[in-house]
Amino acid sequence: MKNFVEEALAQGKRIDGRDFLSFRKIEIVENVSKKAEGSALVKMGETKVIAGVKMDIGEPFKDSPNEGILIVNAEFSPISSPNIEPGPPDENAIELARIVDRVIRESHSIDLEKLFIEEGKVWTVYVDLTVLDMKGNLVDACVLSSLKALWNAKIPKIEDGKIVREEFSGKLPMVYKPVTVSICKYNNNFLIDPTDVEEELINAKLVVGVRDDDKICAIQKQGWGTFHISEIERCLDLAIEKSKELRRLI
Amino acid sequence: MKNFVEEALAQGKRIDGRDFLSFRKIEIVENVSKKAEGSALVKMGETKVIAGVKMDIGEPFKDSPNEGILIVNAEFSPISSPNIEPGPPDENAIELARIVDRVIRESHSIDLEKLFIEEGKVWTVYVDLTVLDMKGNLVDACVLSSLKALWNAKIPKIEDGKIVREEFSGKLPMVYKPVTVSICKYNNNFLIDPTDVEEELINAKLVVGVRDDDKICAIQKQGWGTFHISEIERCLDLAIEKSKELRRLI
Amino acid sequence: MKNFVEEALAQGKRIDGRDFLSFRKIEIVENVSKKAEGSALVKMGETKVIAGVKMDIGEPFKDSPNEGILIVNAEFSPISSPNIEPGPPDENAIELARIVDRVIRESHSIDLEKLFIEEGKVWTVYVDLTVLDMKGNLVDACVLSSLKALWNAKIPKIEDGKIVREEFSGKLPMVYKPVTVSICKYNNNFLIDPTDVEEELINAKLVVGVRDDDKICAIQKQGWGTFHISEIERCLDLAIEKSKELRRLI
Amino acid sequence: MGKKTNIQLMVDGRRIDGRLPEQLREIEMKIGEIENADGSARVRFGNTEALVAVYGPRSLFPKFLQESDMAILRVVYSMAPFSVDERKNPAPDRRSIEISKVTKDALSGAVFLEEFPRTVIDVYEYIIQADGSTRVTAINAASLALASAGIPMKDLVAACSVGKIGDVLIVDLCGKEDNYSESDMAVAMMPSKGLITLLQMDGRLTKEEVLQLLKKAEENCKKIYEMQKKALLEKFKVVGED
Amino acid sequence: MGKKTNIQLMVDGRRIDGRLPEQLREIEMKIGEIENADGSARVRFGNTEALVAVYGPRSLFPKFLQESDMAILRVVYSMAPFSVDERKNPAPDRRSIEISKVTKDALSGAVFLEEFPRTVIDVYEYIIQADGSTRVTAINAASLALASAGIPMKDLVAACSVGKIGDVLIVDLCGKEDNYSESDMAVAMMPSKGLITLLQMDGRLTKEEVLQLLKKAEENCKKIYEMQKKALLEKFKVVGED
Amino acid sequence: MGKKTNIQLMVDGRRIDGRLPEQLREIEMKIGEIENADGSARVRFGNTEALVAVYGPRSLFPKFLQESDMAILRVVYSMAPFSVDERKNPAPDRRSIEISKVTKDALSGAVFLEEFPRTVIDVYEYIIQADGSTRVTAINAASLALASAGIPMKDLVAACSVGKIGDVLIVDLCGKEDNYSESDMAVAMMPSKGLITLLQMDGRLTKEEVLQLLKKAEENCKKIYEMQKKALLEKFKVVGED
Repeated sequence: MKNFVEEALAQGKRIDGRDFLSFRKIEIVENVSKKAEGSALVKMGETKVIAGVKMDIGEPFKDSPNEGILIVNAEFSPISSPNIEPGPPDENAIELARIVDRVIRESHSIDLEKLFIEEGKVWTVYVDLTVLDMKGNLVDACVLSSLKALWNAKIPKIEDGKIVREEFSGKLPMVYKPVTVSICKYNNNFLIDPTDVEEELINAKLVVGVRDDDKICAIQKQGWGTFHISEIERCLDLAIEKSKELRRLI
Repeated sequence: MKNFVEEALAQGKRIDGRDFLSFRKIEIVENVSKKAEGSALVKMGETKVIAGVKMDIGEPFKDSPNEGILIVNAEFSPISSPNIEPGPPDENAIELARIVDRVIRESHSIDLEKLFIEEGKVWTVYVDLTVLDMKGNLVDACVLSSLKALWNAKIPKIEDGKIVREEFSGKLPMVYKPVTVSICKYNNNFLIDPTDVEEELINAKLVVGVRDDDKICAIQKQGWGTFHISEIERCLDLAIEKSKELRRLI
Repeated sequence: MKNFVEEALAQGKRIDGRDFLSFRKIEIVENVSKKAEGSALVKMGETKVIAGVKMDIGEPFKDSPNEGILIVNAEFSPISSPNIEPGPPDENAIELARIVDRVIRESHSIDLEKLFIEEGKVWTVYVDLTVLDMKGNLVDACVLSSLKALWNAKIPKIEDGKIVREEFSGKLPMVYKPVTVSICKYNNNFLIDPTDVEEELINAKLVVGVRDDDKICAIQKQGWGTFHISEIERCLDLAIEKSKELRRLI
Repeated sequence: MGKKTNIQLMVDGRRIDGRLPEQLREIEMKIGEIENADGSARVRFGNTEALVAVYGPRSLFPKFLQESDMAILRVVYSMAPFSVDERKNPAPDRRSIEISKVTKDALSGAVFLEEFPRTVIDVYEYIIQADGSTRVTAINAASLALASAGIPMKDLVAACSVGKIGDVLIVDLCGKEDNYSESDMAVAMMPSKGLITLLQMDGRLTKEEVLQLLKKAEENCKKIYEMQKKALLEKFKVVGED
Repeated sequence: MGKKTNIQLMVDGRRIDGRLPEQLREIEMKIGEIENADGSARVRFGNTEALVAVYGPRSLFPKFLQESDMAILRVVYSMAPFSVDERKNPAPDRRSIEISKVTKDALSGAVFLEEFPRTVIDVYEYIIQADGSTRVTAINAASLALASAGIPMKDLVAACSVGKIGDVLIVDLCGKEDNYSESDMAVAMMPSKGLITLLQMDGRLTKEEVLQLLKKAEENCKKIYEMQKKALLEKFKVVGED
Repeated sequence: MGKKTNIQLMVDGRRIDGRLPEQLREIEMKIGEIENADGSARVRFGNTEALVAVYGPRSLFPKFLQESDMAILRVVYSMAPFSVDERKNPAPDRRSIEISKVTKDALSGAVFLEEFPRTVIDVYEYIIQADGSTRVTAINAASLALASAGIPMKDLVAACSVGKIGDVLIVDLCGKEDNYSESDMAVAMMPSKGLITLLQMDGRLTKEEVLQLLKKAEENCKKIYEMQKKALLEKFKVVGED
């Protein structure tokens, strides 16, 4: 299998027939968990991830007393792959969660100031991601499902200082729709939306977060490979271009 | 040893001479730990378990602001068997604790409302179980020692909102004396109070919790074996009958 | 190496040329971490340990409402030896931290009552030790670096009940300069400041904490070896004598 | 269960979600959605939904865990943090560990483990949304996932919950009924021979009431069993009682 | 120790529990109560009670932990959650880990470990009730448990605590004395040759005071040693000083 | 970064610590201080200081972790509890785990791992004091430690941080700039061929701004690279720009 994929890549082809700069078919199912304030299942080809938003009343951080709190967590479910054992998140799951966190946070996609409740009380927004089928390009799929879940999320009603579950006071104050485009470098070529087998063969990936106004809100290089500045420039162009396709889905 | 026990069982006998529906000799030592609010050591044949009750002032749960809190914990001490390693409770110890918890709780054996202290303050009742010699039928022995310890337990005195250790304001408000009878199915026979070796040979056990008024307060099937409804009925009859022998010991 | 060291010891010599009752060269660098309230790096021959003091506002213990709190923690960094794996402190690191804690505490070296802030608020003094190069006699080096860091430490300024970092209101209220001298028994000889290789060969060590007034504030026997009372007496004499050399360095 | 509440669980013969006492919720069963798994299934009872993947039989390491004459079946039950009212910490809690254990007992008896000595069969259960009866919903899915992985079984395992509100027996408890009904019971069985593989009960019931509930459970396990068989045949099916 | 208190530890020459300064509490030693263990003993000093089981010598895995020329002795000290005033979390804390470590040192020197290369001897100590001096009480029990497991020893290890209230030396500290006396010392030894295997001291003492305490400890270890030998002979014994 | 603050990060063309926008802090590089390690280095940028030790190539157990055709490089980044304002718990947090992971990626590409199949090279990073840019400071030290351990490398890895305050590009961010500047970027590279091995960026930048920052980072990595080479030659060096 791996050899077959490698041979194809060497010839500038992919075994699923896509060209290098095409996404797999993307399908999004919203509101998949009724208990969540917002949720979305994203299928990117065979990759499947689910994101859910829960909200709770919390204390603000000392250095931002008027802002809500965002907490992003990611798990690789043992459901998703024969190689994943049950247990706490490993370094890859933690890196994934932290990239998603930075994309949401640095893009200012949520207006956190609107999540102030009263002196000493703000909303905490939990975004929980679970990878259900590990078939490549997890970051892009997770950012997409997180943003979809956030844009759908409703704020629970508060009565007498307590949350009334299953009643809502409005939508989450969302501003931007950032997405990431992860670009793999293979020989001197670039390709997007890699499958799990392609990822095994490729050791240089650049994750680029792009906001609606084409601003770059996050970059993370992954893998042992290296990039020249000129290659980074090419990746940024590609990311800006391809980000529009993903953003339309949110 | 195992073969010997199996042969006996096949002939309707037990190697310790008991018939199938007899308990081993049961001995109870009360008040074995002076620091505990209540405690009891139960010896059921060679099986030995100890239960201790500690009380502390705590916050009530949100959905029961006027009730005390019960917390049951069980440990298999490495003292108890060559097969137990030191460490946090495994799935068997956790299941054991949760069965004991449900028997105490579902039988309404403690009048938790009497453990209300004042707005926002209630008694937390900790029942800690340790298995000291793992020779079979742990659930029945642990329920028995827990109930014995609870029925002996005294409530510490409170002065200026703080607990005064070694002084007491009364007994724990106990109402019922639930016990469990664990019934093993071997071929088409039923037997109670299995030894550790018998338990290795038998893969279907029904733990039945019975209250003073013969009401069933908990059932848990254990092992890979299966039961027909008619067999469950037979077990319930047996449990109700044999529970009286155990209840007399509390 | 080990054989060579052993042969030397048998002849009453040490391969680094020291006699049995001499310390290796000791070097102390103060204030090695600007973020710490106090810090010191101690080099004892090739052994290197670092101590840092951090202070925070905390709640006093119930049984000493007017006293500050001391917390000592020690880590063996994986930097320090090929035999140390990253992870939580093992029994040796925990024993080390607890000995250092007792020397500081039992000698009354800090006037904890002066760390009272106001009803329900006291200073918590954290002493964090990290072993950076594990070349023997860790206890003596760690006690020395802790005391040096404590004697240098400054108390942060408080404004409106909050700590203002990088401003200070005075020095930590230090009273005594306890040190430990660890004495190894080898055959019928005693030696101090053992190297790591010497420690592997010697299985009886007596750690003796000595205060400025020659009072013994802590003793801990280490290793499988044994001591007669008369040998303990000899060790106490030695410890009192050699402690003066270390105390001068604080 | 049995927590005190002002909530009326039964009004005019209708349950809190509008169902009749013996009415199951809308049931959906879907097989084979996880590409990486050897077998998988998703089962939804109303707003309770479980996704289950099976990996194995596969080699088991370290070796001392192997059984020389049979496969080991392992079960891990876990819940999405967003599947419940208050966000759940994803680390396994005591309840999840107990459910994993009794589920292992409930499934092991149905699988021909002796055909795969020295191996392990891993069953991973994941609750996407939780509105009561999660353990039985997950067992229904697990049974389908095992079958779809081609693992030989004596029979499918079907499972449901039953309970009691006042004098009324109810089936397929939703979340509020789980919390506040007087007694409840979780039952799993191999329906063709009436063999019970899981039984847990809490509450205060006479012997007769226990047996009534058991019979009600058996009836409904048989209905669910038929749906499971259909789902396996069609590999896609939405069924229900509404 | 040395915590501030208004409690008077010594009144009219009597200690807080009525004992004379050099009086041991009532001592009970019982051997062989744990059927599953290779050796076991229970020792009670007043309201301090330790139960100890020994397993081994037995194989040690993984192999890299083995010593090619001797057995390894491992010790785990733990306390019942209900053995102290405030319920103790059963997870091992730093104090328990240190006590396990120094106890391992105290016992290893007394056992002929070289007779059992590549094996492990596990000593599990469990404190049932804690009223001071738990580590020495547990060492006394551990020594009996090792002997009753048939493990060859150079000598029994006997242990006791000693301390100082004002100018008075006391032996066998109870809980309040542990917390509030100025200085205390835990000593274990092989009494027949006067070889100290454990020594821990806290407080502020002159060299002379340390030596006085040590001599007092030796005297009492010898008394305890006699009781241990009796207990081993009779396999049941209640002895004491009251 | 990008937290709100009243702090003025730039006044009259000077940064909060007095530096010019493109000025590095005082830099110290010292090699070989840890006797037990196969290689070690300490690097200080102002009040940010990292100590790094390298152990390996050495055998890797358990065996299933080995790669048959190359060495594995492992990185553990950790911080002294006293290296930051509020005492840091020494257990690894999520930030440390991510830094360890990206640092592993940043170094692995520079080492000839294929020369040491089945082994592991362990890189342990320890932050003694933290005033911003800790991950790049640690990478500079790690690269020196690897070289001083005699491990063959394609090139040294040099690293620095760059950022943006208003319209001004800055290099080598201190702690307050790390927290409050609008955008920042961490870059590591093998300077002789301009190959970027680590790149992380946060903020809101146009494509052109990203590229400007990258060029600034490259310039400064080259300066640091020269210092690294000097330090390796002399095994002791204090260099800087002040």
